[in-house]
Amino acid sequence: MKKFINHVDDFLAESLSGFAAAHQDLVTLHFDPNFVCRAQKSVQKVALISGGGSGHEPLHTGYIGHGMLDAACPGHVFTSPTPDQMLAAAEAVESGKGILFIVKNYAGDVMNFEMAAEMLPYEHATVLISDDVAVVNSTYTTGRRGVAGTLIVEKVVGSFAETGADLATCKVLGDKVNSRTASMGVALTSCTVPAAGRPTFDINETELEMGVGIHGEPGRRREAMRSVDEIVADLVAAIWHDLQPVAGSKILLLINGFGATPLMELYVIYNAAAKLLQQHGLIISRSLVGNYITALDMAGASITVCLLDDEILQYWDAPVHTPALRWGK
Amino acid sequence: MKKFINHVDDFLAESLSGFAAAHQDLVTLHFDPNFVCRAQKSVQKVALISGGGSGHEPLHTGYIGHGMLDAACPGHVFTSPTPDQMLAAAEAVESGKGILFIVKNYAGDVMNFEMAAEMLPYEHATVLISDDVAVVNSTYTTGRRGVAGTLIVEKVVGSFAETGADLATCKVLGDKVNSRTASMGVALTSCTVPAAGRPTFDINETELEMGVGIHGEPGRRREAMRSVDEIVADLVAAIWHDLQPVAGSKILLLINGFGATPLMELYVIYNAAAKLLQQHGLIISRSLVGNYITALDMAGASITVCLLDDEILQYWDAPVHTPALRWGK
Amino acid sequence: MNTEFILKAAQAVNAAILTHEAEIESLDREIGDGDHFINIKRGSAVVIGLQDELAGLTPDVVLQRIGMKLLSTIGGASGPLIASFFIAMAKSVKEHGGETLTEIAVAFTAGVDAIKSRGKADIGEKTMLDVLIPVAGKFTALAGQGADFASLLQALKQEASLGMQSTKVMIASKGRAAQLGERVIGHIDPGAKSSQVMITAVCDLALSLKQVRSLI
Amino acid sequence: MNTEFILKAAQAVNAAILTHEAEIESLDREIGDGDHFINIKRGSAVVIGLQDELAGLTPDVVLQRIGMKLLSTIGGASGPLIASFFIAMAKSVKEHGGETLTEIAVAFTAGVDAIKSRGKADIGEKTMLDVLIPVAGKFTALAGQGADFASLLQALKQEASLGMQSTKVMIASKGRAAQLGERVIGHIDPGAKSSQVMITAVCDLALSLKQVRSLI
Ligand SMILES: Nc1ncnc2c1ncn2[C@@H]1O[C@H](COP(=O)(O)OP(=O)(O)O)[C@@H](O)[C@H]1O
Ligand SMILES: Nc1ncnc2c1ncn2[C@@H]1O[C@H](COP(=O)(O)OP(=O)(O)O)[C@@H](O)[C@H]1O
Ligand SMILES: [Mg+2]
Ligand SMILES: [Mg+2]
Ligand SMILES: [Mg+2]
Ligand SMILES: [Mg+2]
Repeated sequence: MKKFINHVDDFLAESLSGFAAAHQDLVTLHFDPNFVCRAQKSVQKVALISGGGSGHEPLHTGYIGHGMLDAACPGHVFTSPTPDQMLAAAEAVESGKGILFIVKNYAGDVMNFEMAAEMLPYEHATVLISDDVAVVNSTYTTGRRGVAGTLIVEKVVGSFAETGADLATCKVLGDKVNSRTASMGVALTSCTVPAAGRPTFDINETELEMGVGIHGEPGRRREAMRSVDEIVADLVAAIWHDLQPVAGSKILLLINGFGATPLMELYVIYNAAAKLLQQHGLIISRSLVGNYITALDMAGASITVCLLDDEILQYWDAPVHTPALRWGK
Repeated sequence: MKKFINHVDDFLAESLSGFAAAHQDLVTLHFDPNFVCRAQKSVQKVALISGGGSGHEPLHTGYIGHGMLDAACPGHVFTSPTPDQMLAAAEAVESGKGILFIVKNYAGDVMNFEMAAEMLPYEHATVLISDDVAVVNSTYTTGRRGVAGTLIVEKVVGSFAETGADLATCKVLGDKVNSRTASMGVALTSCTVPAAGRPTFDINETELEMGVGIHGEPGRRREAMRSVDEIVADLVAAIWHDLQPVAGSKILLLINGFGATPLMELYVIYNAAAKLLQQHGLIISRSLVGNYITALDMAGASITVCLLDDEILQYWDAPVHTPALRWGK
Repeated sequence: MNTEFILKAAQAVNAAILTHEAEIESLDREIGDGDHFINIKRGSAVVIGLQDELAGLTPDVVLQRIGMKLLSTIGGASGPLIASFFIAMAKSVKEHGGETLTEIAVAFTAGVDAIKSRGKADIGEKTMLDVLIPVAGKFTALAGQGADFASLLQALKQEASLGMQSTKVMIASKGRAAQLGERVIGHIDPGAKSSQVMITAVCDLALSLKQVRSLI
Repeated sequence: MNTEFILKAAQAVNAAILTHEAEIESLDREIGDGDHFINIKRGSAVVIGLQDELAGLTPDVVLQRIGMKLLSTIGGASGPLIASFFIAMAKSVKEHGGETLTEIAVAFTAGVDAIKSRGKADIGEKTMLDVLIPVAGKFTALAGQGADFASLLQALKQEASLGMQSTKVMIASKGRAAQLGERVIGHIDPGAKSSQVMITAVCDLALSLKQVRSLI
């Protein structure tokens, strides 16, 4: 493992310090417990707090600011944060209209946020993100994972909250966006968790991992490497099967890199996905291509489709001013 | 080599098509000869045209739009574009005040732009970017390479050109920014050019390449892997030696990832570099951290310092609206 | 169960998980995200760091402090679960005592129940509960029967081991591995493994003690 | 030098560089950016594609068309240089003829001079010019001496080879390798190698022809 690192124990703190220093106009960092919040506390709005294991940057800290989150709680690499972080973050950002937790659906995240919620002295609600269609839902499981769709929920609900909407309505919108969003990813290489010091999984030059998670968790199946058109066809088919969109639907198409995939390749994926979706009668109204929800140094990418409606589109387009997403301001 | 690719011969065209489709509100793509220009032609301003080998995305196509470039000419991967591309781009974007070429100092780029300039029926000037301090200038060489500083020149001169400044003044500002900017990079792994199908250089788990170029060209020396603080100290020392900044100077600090380095690590680099520069009395007025000038899938990063003055700061802060850089609009 | 024993047990657990680093780590790499060993090591280390501060306190307070500290230290899925275990045990010891084997079995069972309700999980879902539930059951049964101390401990170790092994053939329906369907068959659950290691370490410690009853 | 020969030479050059793929590619990986083989292959392929369209044209027009096509095809450092070579040769052939060996030597030298001025480079800078300049010199000298055709060609091949080898010990002061200082010592320049391969292919073609003088 070669990484830009001093000591593995200081990695997270140094990274957060660098992040906060580089974006001090937008965010403020607190240690012990660790959380990052807006540099300027907002007034009288529902406060959006998210968090999760680190290693998915810019998610979540990069999405703190006007039109998105009020605070984020970074855990250790790929490890859910602890309830004291959420409590301290809530204390810092609550502004009279309650707290909305945005939580990716992983046992760890769910339980830690749940324990925080139980201790929270404020009105609160939770939107659970479960956009990953890699794993078919079944009655046995705890539901699907939350992946790149998180960005869309944070943006749309974040901008809605800026209008002064109340907690319950924010949650309704968040749940709606989640239910209209489907993602699936593919990995060409594994990521390496610094503290582990070796790749999470082994994969050779002729294989890919279809339906991989954003922590390097295995996906649907290990398959033979093939052309991007074929890979994209599989990803789009799974998404299509889940969303069952009607022809003429407007969509947001997000091609998300996992950290080590060049932008040139992400645009090749976009090209293939957009063509396919258009051939099937969908209208690509909005697009986003880049490293938005990563898995450290994993080579791979995910495709996310969100079925737009006027409300989602309106709040997607609204101004946003965060370290990693910015427009209209 | 595992990449998201159909056939290597179609890679560039498919990537450009995806890019243009994803950003059709901002750019228009032309094939044969290949160039990308603003979707809306601007009126009565110096037209900025850049270009170079592909593989450095988002540079240059990602910087087309208000406040930066008018057009970019993408060559094959790591191969300078050809003069017919520059001529066609100039034809498309010239709006009465001449053409400013922004050219990274590589023999191929210089000669191809030079031949285009010789055939160009418009008033024109060229700013040559040579910010890479990895290689010490000597009378024998053709000068230093152009690397991440290119972004700063394109942004500052781009915003200046929007004010209606004339060609000569734009060139003067470009040359000034270039002379006040110094960069140096380090690689932990090699990139793989798709058409070559194998890594450009071999490097093992205990080595790094200090002063690497953005095409995987060798740098100053092959060295033993060490802590990020030590690596950053070397990079900053080389930059410092070149710029000789006086204490109290305001700087722009750019930490640029080469494509496969996680944002978490880039922020660790930022943290180390910012501390060091501040300890030496510099004031970090502006910061940028991310993958801005890449080398395909190379793991590594570069540090760029630009000595600000009021003029540079003013045009750095001015609104920009491009696929890869956006603020104030 | 006195404070001295709890603190010694923390040492024993710490040593035991370090010994099983490679095994635990690779299990979570195979069917999880590779951090389970790091998580429990972080938790274990922080408990060791509390020793001085805890030394003079009563067992219920010690358990409660450990639980709260783990809650803000471990994170992940295992953090809230292990923390809930200690917090519930503390409550049980405080309310029902923690002196006799029966009382300790009650407290242990309360801890396991807290994990069940926090994780909304039960036996057979390929989690740490496949170790903890059988161990709690055996503990309660043998304590009720007034079993001999040493053979009770041996039985608990065996039960933990069987429970851990039982996860190998299961499909997971809770936790990260629940996403992987049949791909997890053949792999032991990392949380089941670490639980078995910890239980074994505590039992071995108890077995090795001279004045058994007085310490525990 | 007639059109038929030029087109045959293009074929021979194409075949020769494909044969030397691995060697040329690895040289540019070592001290460049790894694309030199891809660049000249792309150029060579596009010239082959022009064959039908060029077949009926005069040699100067053929050379000019090849030059312009290469200019918009190769890119990189080698593109403008090789293109300039053909465009300058075309001009020389048009103005001074391209029939006799002396005229061809003049045209070749004009091409090499165009590379020198486009690249602002000269001999000893570890570039393709370390092959081209000596070959042009030898060509001019032997043509002037009225040397025997076959031995002239052999001499050019030898000169190309020596020139290519000479770059091995040089430090580069032009092109991408100029950034690398002493690190390039021990490596042959990729452009020098490809030039040597191409010159050798053309000479071998000329040597193999039956009615030598009529074709060239
Ligand atoms: N709902 C649950 N109930 C009980 N145990 C669970 C549950 N979810 C996960 N676990 C246990 O947690 C272990 C994983 O812990 P850890 O790796 O630390 O957290 P994470 O899965 O968040 O990375 C699993 O091996 C399993 O034993
Ligand atoms: N200024 C120059 N004059 C002559 N030849 C040059 C010059 N610069 C580069 N070259 C030649 O070009 C070759 C590299 O070509 P190529 O790899 O196609 O382009 P690039 O260096 O742009 O990747 C070098 O090996 C050298 O022989
Ligand atoms: Mg985890
Ligand atoms: Mg090149
Ligand atoms: Mg885990
Ligand atoms: Mg090259």
